[in-house]
Amino acid sequence: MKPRFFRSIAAQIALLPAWLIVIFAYLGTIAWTIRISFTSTKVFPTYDFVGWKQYERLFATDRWIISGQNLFIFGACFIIGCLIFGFLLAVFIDQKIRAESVFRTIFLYPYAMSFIVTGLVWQWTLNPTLGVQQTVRNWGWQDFTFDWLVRGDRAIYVIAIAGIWQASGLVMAILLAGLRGVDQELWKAAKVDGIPTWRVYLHIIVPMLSPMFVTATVLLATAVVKVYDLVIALTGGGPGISTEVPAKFVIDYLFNRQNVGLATAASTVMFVTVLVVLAPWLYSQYFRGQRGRGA
Amino acid sequence: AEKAEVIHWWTSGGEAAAVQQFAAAFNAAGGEWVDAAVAGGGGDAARTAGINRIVGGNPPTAMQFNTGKQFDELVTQGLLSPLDDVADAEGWKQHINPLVLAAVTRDGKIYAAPVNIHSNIWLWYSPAALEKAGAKAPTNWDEFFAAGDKLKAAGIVPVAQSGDAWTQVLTFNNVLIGAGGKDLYYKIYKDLDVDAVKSPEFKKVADIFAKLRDYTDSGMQGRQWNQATAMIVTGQAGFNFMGDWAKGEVIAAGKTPGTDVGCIPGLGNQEFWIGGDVFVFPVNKDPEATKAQKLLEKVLLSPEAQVAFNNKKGSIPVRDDVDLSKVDACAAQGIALAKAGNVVESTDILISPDVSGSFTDAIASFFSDKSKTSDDFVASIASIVEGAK
Amino acid sequence: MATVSIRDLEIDFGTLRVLQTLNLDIAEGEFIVLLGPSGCGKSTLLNAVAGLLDVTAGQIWIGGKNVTWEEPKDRGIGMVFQSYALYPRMTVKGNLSFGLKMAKTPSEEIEKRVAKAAKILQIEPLLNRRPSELSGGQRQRVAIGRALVRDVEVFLFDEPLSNLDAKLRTELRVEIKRLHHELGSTMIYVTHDQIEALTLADRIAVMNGGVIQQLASPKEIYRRPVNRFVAGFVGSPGMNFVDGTLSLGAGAPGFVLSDGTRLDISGYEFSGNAKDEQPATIGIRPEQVDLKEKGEDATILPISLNLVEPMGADSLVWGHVSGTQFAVRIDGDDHVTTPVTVDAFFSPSQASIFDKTSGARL
Amino acid sequence: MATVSIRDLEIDFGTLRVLQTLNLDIAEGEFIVLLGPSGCGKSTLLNAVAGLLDVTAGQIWIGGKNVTWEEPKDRGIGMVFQSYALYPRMTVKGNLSFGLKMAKTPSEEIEKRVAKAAKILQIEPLLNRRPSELSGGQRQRVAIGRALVRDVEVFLFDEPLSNLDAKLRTELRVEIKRLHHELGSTMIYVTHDQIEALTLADRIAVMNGGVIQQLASPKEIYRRPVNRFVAGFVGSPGMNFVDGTLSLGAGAPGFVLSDGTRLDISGYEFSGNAKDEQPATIGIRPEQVDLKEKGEDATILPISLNLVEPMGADSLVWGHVSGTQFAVRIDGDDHVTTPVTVDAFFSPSQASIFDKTSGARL
Amino acid sequence: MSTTTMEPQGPRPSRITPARIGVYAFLVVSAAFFLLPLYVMVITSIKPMAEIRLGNLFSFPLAPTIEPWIKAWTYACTGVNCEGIKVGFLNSFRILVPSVIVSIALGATIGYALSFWRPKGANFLFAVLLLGAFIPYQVFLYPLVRMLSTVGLYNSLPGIVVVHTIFGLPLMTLLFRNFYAGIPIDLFKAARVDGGGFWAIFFRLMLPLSTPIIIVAVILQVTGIWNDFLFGLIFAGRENFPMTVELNNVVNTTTGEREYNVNMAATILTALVPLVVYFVSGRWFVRGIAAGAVKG
Ligand SMILES: Nc1ncnc2c1ncn2[C@@H]1O[C@H](COP(=O)(O)OP(=O)(O)OP(=O)(O)O)[C@@H](O)[C@H]1O
Ligand SMILES: Nc1ncnc2c1ncn2[C@@H]1O[C@H](COP(=O)(O)OP(=O)(O)OP(=O)(O)O)[C@@H](O)[C@H]1O
Ligand SMILES: [Mg+2]
Ligand SMILES: [Mg+2]
Repeated sequence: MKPRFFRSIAAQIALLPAWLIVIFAYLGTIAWTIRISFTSTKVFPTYDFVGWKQYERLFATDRWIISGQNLFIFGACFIIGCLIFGFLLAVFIDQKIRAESVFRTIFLYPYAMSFIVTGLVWQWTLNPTLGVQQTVRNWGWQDFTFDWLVRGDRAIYVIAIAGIWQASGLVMAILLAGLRGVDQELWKAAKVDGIPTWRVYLHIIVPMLSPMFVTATVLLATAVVKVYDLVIALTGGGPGISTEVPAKFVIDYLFNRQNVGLATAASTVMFVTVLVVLAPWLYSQYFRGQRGRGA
Repeated sequence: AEKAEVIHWWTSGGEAAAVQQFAAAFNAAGGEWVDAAVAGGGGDAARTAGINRIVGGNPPTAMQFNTGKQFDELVTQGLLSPLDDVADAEGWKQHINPLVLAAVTRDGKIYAAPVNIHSNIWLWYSPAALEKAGAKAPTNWDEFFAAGDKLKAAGIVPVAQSGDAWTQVLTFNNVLIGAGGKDLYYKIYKDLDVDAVKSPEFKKVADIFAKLRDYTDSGMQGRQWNQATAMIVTGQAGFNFMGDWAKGEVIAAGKTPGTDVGCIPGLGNQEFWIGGDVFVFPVNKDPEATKAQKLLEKVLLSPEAQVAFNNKKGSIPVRDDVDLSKVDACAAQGIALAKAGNVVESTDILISPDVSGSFTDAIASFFSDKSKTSDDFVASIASIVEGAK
Repeated sequence: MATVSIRDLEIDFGTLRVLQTLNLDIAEGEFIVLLGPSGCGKSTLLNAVAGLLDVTAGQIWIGGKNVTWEEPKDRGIGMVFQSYALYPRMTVKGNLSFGLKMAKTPSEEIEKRVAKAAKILQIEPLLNRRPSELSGGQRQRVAIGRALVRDVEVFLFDEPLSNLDAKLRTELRVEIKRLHHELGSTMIYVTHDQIEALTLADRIAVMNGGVIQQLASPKEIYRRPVNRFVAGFVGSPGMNFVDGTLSLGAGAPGFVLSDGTRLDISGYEFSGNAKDEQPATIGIRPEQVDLKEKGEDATILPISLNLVEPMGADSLVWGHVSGTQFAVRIDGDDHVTTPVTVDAFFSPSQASIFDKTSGARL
Repeated sequence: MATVSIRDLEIDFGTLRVLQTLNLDIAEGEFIVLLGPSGCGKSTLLNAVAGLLDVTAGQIWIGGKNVTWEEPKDRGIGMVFQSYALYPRMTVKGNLSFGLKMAKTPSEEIEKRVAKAAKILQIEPLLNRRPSELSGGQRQRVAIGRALVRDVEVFLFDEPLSNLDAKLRTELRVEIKRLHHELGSTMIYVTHDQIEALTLADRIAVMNGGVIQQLASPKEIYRRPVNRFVAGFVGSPGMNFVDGTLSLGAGAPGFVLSDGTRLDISGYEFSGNAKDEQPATIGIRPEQVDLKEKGEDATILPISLNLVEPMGADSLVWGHVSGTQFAVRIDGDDHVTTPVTVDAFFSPSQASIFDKTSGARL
Repeated sequence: MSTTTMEPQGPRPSRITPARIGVYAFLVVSAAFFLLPLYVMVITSIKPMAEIRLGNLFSFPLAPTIEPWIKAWTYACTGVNCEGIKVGFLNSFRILVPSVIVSIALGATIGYALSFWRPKGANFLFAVLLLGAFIPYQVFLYPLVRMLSTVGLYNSLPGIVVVHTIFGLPLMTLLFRNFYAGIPIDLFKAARVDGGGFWAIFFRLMLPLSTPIIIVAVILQVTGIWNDFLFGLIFAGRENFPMTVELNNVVNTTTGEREYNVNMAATILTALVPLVVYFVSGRWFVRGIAAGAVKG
């Protein structure tokens, strides 16, 4: 039958750039990356086949393991921190306060800034010989110590703090939209029932906002996987390799250490992880129960 | 004029002054130097940018590498022009240090123009600081630590160390050669001999390296190498392990190397490390650019430019037919050692960037984490050596 | 069961006065409906009774106690909202018991009360479901149940049916009525749907612009609206209004239309102060007009008809009286061929006459 | 003016069959209403006629031409949507002329046609306004005007009134009817509001589950529904249904309720194949029952009444017949005291009897 | 105290509750935490080095100076080039303008086609695009470098524009798709009945309606592209290094002493454009985040 395709031929043409991008820039590169990860490529692609060798080496590399652990620690602190802090901000802002927009603006502005900028500023602020620690010591508390940035076992938390500083405003914005969407009558009902406000938040509102929490979590989680600029600007991976992350691992091996095979194996692992985590969410958000709109 | 876009990572004060000498010489010879400095990571960022451009088919006229294996694959892929015509005409083969020459030769062809010989394994010290603490310049590691203790007691930072991983590797190599010796160094980096790593000699090296951690200060993280060097220039710290480019900073600060700042090559076993920088010249289709490359090749190794550059840079010229009378006291020490054959080749010459990266990770993570013991360190180096075979 | 008494209540939002010196006394067990157009202040009044907003002036008494400053939970009221406002992520049981738990009621007492409420409302099988798994009617029952378990004496309803479709609305109306019979509680019910008001109320308070226009039984409101606003607001299709002048001089009292037709309004009972020659509006409901038979005290009404709308049981016939649009309701079986001009009949005793400017009933 | 003919139309969405072998012939100038519950496929059918979705099988003919694969613009149809779908950033004039511009009509021709349509619809003063500055009724007229300027022969309406409040709905219904008289175009009108269907249609197609249940005049649909679905869907409040069995043996035909009561159904015209002892359902509309007078061919119906809902002009009395809920409509003036059990009357000739299992009229 | 018990009547006496104070206390403390880095940046950038050496990061400048700003802008050095970051500023603009325009134009068209025309394969296309929004960039970098160099776009202005378009496309498409999903389909159908084709409906009907979402898209893209570091570093080429890369170079180029004041000034200058965009259009920014993040 003639119709559907011809009718939308203009649409197909309009989508051509999208198709090109999807096929070449997305699917093509992903396929290529996966293919290369099974070769012994150093700088220039060689198309031999070495099986799982790169993956074996990858998981035998300390730095990758540490990167993975860091990603986990950072991810957990960052996501939980952002959710809790962002939620608190949203709740407090929702209390019919004065100058609401001023506070909202302050809480969200870091999100408009580059990770490079964020990283530098926090690096300076938390540098023990220069920043908070030194300042407090100058005030007279000579024993005050806050040197997490230079301690291998703590630096990753500093990165998480900087991340939380930057992104909790985002969570606030999302949850605030959710809070504003809560039926006012629900509040009235709870008041008539005599339920204290904090309990309403805890028992009624939080469960209601769970879709927003999920969305925020997904957004934060993808930021976690991509985290690179922040580490570069804040610690450069140091002290030692204590704040290395997978994204930095890939870039380093791709460009500095000249082992593209290993780098692509690492990025393939990242890709698969993201896919596994994300696919169900994407499906439920955008494709399940989708009702056609016809054309 | 022939434009030459040159990628390099010489961005600190002394370095910038040095590279300016090349630029001036090239401009004087009728070219036009287009500076493409990329800061950061001990050259990581610059090499990334450069390799990407070469891979991407938009190569710079010339780009900097460290003397060694970093540009191996560019050669294998046929992306670099051989320099033999210029080399023959300019007599490189006769006048360039043979170890350096070997490091830029692949299959009998020269693929890079070496511009300097850098020695990484210097120990710099501040005579003023030592004097204040009542210590004297060490001749072995025990004396070194004794001096360190006195400095500590005097409230002076014993060792000014940068937080960048590559400077910690440099410190490690200092210890390895100084305390372990040339043989151990080669066994590990060249022969990739696991037994050597597990030997008592290496254990001693590891212990010394571990002990060094206690002589650094908490400002190490986030400090760059030149800031560390500045600390001994100003007498804030006693010692600093750094390559001979530290002299550039010393000179830039208006001080004299050898007197205002003391220098010791390879504490314990006096050795001269041969490393340095080279420029490669990527193949390109533009005849103008090729012309510029030829001119640049010639200028870079011209005796005058060599002297001017190396004096600022703190390194020594690669040619032996240049006027060495103006070199400073430290460089003179180095040249003497080289003449005596007390030389080691740099790790960049011996191992690939990939393996070198693994060493860096292990060394840096050990050095910045005091909870790790020297046994942990030995084990991690052993596994790298094992895996690199 | 408790009386509710509102005394000189005033409520402002900023500079906007929403309720003005409002008085309302509700007897024990009475079902009062607040009826009025959107924005007239019905919800505001209800919220004030519930204690959900602060009054500007005046007092509120419930069960003989001045509760003007009491917390909502201490007023002995339960409230059912338009959206029902069920707690979405709790089961029905959770919804019913949450308030009691907060009040630290012992758990067996909670069980007992929930079971009792569930029984009255016939929602026992639903106790473990979530609100999203309930139908509109079931949700309403749960919302009522939430008030029920707290043993309240006054139920407040804020348009509980306006979100539902017509069919369900009819059913739930009957349900609420039944519940009122059963519980005997005092109920205040807000709506802007006149059918709901007419079917449910013991008394209706018709509100407009923050003022109660008329407080009376549904029949009274429908038959003898005190002003044109009430007359126009209640009834569907609405009352027909035709302008004219009173003619009370010689002979039988008459109403002269703008085209000169004089209607005999002998049977009409004036409430007082009607003057001769006074500009006035006569209001006649569509079903009060008869196209065929002349009733006992009927008056002739010349009307030109031009469109029939069959609506099943009845038909609406649209036409004009003295140039003004006019609808007549006839039986669905009856037949009219349009266009046609006929003499119709109506009984003046059933009609209403209002002052043209003030709109007050004459 | 054109005929519309739909032949064996089938429409699937993926695996979901929304319309099944549907046939419908519409005469020139006829006003057809598609009536049915939400989701029954009314909009789907309309969109198929408009060419806005692809048919799976079957054909669509408009004005004697097979247009199954034509573009919407080439079918000679105009469509009015529920939301009116006026182009928000264009003036009324822009809205009207958009289609003509698309068809590259010369600009003076456009001017002429817009002026004419504006005149017919009385929207001349609005031509330079934006849709957001129009009232609901004005918007509707513009939406109709958009079809009008294009000189279409078939108008399609998709629930054009369902977003409006009751008052406006009544007014616009009359307006559409008037327009149909004036233009004489063929019109297909989708609604799920039975009052709209009854008042507007020449013929109503009652749909359910993608199938046309009955296609007939409003009167026929209301009086003689072909099955229980149609009977229940049309009429408000709905028809009362009481289960029982036919008793066609000896004597007058009867209908025996579950409590044993036997109703005399002598006047009822069976459409055929009714069998003795057959389980069946009798359907009686609320207004077909009389509590007071016994009509000519009336049958006694014992009923217990327990609730009166006054609704102004009428009242609904709720009760039970043989244990099944049953509503009776009485005049608003009449009075009933509940609870009470009375003998009511109805005329079997007006009632409907359906097969209990298939629901088909007997 | 008066002995008569007050009869409740009229408005409740208002009181400032501890809860209220707590709310504000929390908000103010949080605001301080959020503003702290900004404060440090601004304060430090106007201090002379002598004061910075004293180590009091938070103290007010005793002798404020704008010299660091001038230096950062005009003659801070990266390597031997001492031209400040003004070069990067211009480069960032040259990258920004075409990237924003192209990515939004493309995103709008695709969002429109996906919402209304749903051609074959639309779901697949959308799924891949969506996934693309979440995949770590590292997966793409190397092949893209190779691909762009094959077509001769590597290290050029068009190259970096293409890259920004590629990586901006998922978000832009999502944004516009969600926005168009909120436009009644009837509007589209009406235009179809009126004879509108793909482009006619897009340009005459949909684009005029899209102003709000276009504003949102511009804000998101401007801040996003301006803030980019990785792509600029890898794809832009030295001639086109954006400001963030220049900033990193300036900060990492040290001659002797680290000039914190100049670095901070450079940092503020770099953050200026997004901050201005944000402060000027904060409301839209919030909306944009919500629109981009939550299903529309
Ligand atoms: N919180 C508020 N602030 C300011 N004005 C308000 C507030 N709540 C209501 N109003 C105004 O008070 C008036 C009465 O509102 P109210 O909600 O009581 O109306 P309503 O009769 O319930 O209408 P509806 O039938 O639409 O629910 C309206 O004009 C409304 O705009
Ligand atoms: N594009 C589509 N994709 C999938 N299913 C659809 C689509 N459009 C409609 N349907 C389904 O087809 C059936 C009929 O839909 P249609 O819109 O025709 O109903 P309707 O009778 O117009 O209902 P309403 O009165 O609610 O408008 C419904 O079950 C609906 O879910
Ligand atoms: Mg209200
Ligand atoms: Mg529909």
